[in-house]
Amino acid sequence: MPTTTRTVEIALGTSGLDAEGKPTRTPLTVGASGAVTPAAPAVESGPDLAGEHMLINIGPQHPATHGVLRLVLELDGEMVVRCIPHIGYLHCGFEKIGEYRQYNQIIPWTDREDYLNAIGNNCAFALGAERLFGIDITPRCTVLRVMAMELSRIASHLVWLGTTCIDIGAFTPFLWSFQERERVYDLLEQWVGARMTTSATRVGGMAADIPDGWTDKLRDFVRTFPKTIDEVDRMLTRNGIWVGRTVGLGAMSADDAVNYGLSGSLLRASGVAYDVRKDFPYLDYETYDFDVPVGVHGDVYDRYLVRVEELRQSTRILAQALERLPDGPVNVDDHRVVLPPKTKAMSDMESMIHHFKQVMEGARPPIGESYVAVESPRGEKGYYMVSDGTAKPVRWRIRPPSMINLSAIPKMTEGYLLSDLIAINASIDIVMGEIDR
Amino acid sequence: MSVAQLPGSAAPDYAPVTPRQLPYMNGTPNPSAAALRERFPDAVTRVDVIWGETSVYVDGPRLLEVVRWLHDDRTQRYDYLADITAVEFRDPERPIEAIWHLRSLPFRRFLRLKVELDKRAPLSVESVWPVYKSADWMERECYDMFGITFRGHPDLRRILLWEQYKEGFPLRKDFPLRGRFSRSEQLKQALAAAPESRYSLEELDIAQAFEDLPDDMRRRLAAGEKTGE
Amino acid sequence: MIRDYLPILMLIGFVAVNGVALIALSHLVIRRRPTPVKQVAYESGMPPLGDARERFSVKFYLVAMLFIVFDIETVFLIPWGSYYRELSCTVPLVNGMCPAGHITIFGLAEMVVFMAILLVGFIYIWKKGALEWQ
Amino acid sequence: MAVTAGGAPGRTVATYDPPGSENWLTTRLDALINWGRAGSLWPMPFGTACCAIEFMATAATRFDLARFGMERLGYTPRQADVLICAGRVPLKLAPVLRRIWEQMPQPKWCISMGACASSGGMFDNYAVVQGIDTIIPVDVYVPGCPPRPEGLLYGILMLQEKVRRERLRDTETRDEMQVDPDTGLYIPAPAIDELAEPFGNSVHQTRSGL
Repeated sequence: MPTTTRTVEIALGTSGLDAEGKPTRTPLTVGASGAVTPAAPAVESGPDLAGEHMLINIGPQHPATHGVLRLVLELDGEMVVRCIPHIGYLHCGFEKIGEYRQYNQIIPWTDREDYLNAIGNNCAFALGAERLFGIDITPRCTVLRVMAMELSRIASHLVWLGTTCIDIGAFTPFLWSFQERERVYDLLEQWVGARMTTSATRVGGMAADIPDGWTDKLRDFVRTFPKTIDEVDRMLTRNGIWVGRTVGLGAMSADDAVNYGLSGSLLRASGVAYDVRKDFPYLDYETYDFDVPVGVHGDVYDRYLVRVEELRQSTRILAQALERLPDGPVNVDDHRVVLPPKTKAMSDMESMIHHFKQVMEGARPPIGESYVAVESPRGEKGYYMVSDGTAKPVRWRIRPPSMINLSAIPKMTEGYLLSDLIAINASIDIVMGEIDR
Repeated sequence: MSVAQLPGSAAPDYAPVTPRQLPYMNGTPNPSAAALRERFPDAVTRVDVIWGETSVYVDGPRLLEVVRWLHDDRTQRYDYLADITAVEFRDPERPIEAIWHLRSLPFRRFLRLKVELDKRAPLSVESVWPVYKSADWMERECYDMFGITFRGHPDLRRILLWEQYKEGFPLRKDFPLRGRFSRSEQLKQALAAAPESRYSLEELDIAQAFEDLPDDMRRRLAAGEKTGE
Repeated sequence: MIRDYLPILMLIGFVAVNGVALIALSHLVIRRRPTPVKQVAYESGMPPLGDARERFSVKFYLVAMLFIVFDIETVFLIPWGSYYRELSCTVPLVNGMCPAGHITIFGLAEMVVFMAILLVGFIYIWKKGALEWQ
Repeated sequence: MAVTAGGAPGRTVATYDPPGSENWLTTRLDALINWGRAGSLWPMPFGTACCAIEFMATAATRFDLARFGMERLGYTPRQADVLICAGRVPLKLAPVLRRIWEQMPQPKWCISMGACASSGGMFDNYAVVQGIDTIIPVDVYVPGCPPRPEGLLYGILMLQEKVRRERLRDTETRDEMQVDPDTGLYIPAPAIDELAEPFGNSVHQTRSGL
């Protein structure tokens, strides 16, 4: 192994040099044998009047880290000189368990992984599995899934709005957003029976069709929800404190954003109009009329504007989906994959055999792989599944958008104040369940 | 809030539509596959299209060169690295496949690069961090889960598990689902992981700025003990 | 003579007794259960590295001083507020009210001058950038 | 309450006196103190995963936690009474949870919210602690994945009931847990293996493939 100067995370190290360009701290070089020896210290630079840097640890158990993220900060007074994130404190081995489950059994795992976008993940997994099986779903199921994903986007952005406002100091939007979120929970609960961990889809269809009267409740929600968005907009968008605390923080240029792999609202806030629903469409999103909000500077304020605009666009999509909801079956009529209805299973011998085979051995996709990207509230989300013909996938890879967004936090927060770091961290909208899988 | 076109993107050659009735094996390959085969005839070993997604098998040592060309070439412009992962198959002879998912935002194309790593030789492949900064954590996670070392990565450490994790690489097929040790042993090791192991080498290096770093830590650090694998 | 000071003395006495009693009681009555980990400083669940007695940046001291200056300014408002009527009245008060025709703006003018002086100081430090962190 | 040294040597078994013989004064004092404690349990939300979101929904307007005196969410262990472990605890987080629990002053209680915290839940694999009672003593287990807010509130009511029944005299309940110095565990290793034994259909999940 060649001797490499192990100045860790070199991209961070801009502030490690003093005026003459010599590293103020002697970098440790990893010797050939892996032994780490402090390199010969450069000439002792003059006493550093700014005083020693402070090393503080915003640890896994902290209200402002939105979960069990740990940030080790080297502070010069209040200014963040270097930020070293540590993740993995919520690593629960999702991908390993996926290799021991049949396809329909993995769906409950997709709720618990990104728990703010549970029903959205169910749909994403179902789409990926259906491509692996080579099935095209019924029109009614397509529109139902669009509704499910948009409701989930609204619910997820509301949690982001609530917690970001608490971090920056405004408590009321938290209560407003959770009030609206309870209404989304009611809708999901009537549809699937669970508030948050819905497991609403199956490979080839949905777990249940929507109850009657559900569309009226949704129509009522779509009609009254924009009032709350306007209220939040009126309260925050031109609020002196909010603007003062968010404008110009953690700005990422368009090229940096693309190179650092940001996706979703972060990428669009930096000016790159990449939305999976428009560029790599699924579920007939190209037939819906909605805009993709794009920011200019890529700072925390633009991300806030983009997400609030996305709330409005999701409401528009929900309204259009309500208009075009067709009748007809929800599940695909393919006995290889979808359980036959109970009445047929009990009466007709053929269906009973299919039912038995399906339950005991599970559906077997052909050998192959599939990766369907979906626009989750945090960015491009996708499940890459590799099958070797058996009922359990060989590999179930979850593409974690918020992990890659979080990996850019050292670049975003260096040179800003400690309180700005909290605002930037909130603006990335991280979900530790998805980051650590 | 104007809906801006993608920066510097050619007019989209087709209005993207939800794919329907995708053929299983012989779909239309991504044009970049042909360009790659023509540009790197010896590096590209195989191209196959499954469910409409193009996978290009690339020769390991030439990977960084291929990725750099895909990223820099004006006709390709694969400027977005979606994912880096690896797949180990159930039959022991089949090599482990390292997977790169690349996207070209201006041309709206999706490409999957694969490198086959023989299980018997040490798993090691070129790191694409010099080209895509997003590869940093993905490669660290791939190392943490599969044990594939990425040459040229600035700081290859475990990212999801703690650095003193002794049970091996979890996503390998020979790793039992509940781990190799008994539950109490796992708990004992987790609780006993030495405190300074929670701080990466660099943080200890910063902490050396204080004179009062506990002297046993400093002695071990100076003696060259390295936190992490 | 002592009667005039009785209320204030009682107040000081009560405050002193209350403060000391609370601390003393909690030391005497409770059963201490020290454990080595409980003594260690709380750092978000991590073992603390280095200790708290390190050199802070001088900017913190500057912010502290500015706070004290403007905090004392508000402290002076309290006695002024309680004595405002007597100040702006040329003749002694008649059952708490100032007879008509004797009200002057002396009290108010006094405080405005005081605030103006401090306002000049505030504008100075604002323009000097002492409030910015860099 | 007479403490007799019955049972295995070294294990003091607390046998309660028949209620009749406790005198009036101590029970009134106990009632007063326990009423104060139960009425204002300050929760320390150790929120890790999905249950934390359901805990936030419980603390929000519809299922208001403030009605039970738990308005003030104490994020520092120094000012908290109840550690509510909301969500799964991976092995990497185990020392953090142990340290947070040990840094909380007595009297302290623990609610294990959700199946994953109580028993490892659906995560029967290499990375997750199979129930936080192998790390810290737990008072109330709230089942559910995630438990509905009403379920958590019922768990909190059960905890308040438990707090009201405590007696100041039996000081064992308020003792810190004794950790075995060399292994770092507070219950013997065989007990942990037996507690963490896979049960139900989790037993059949070992076959990958087929």
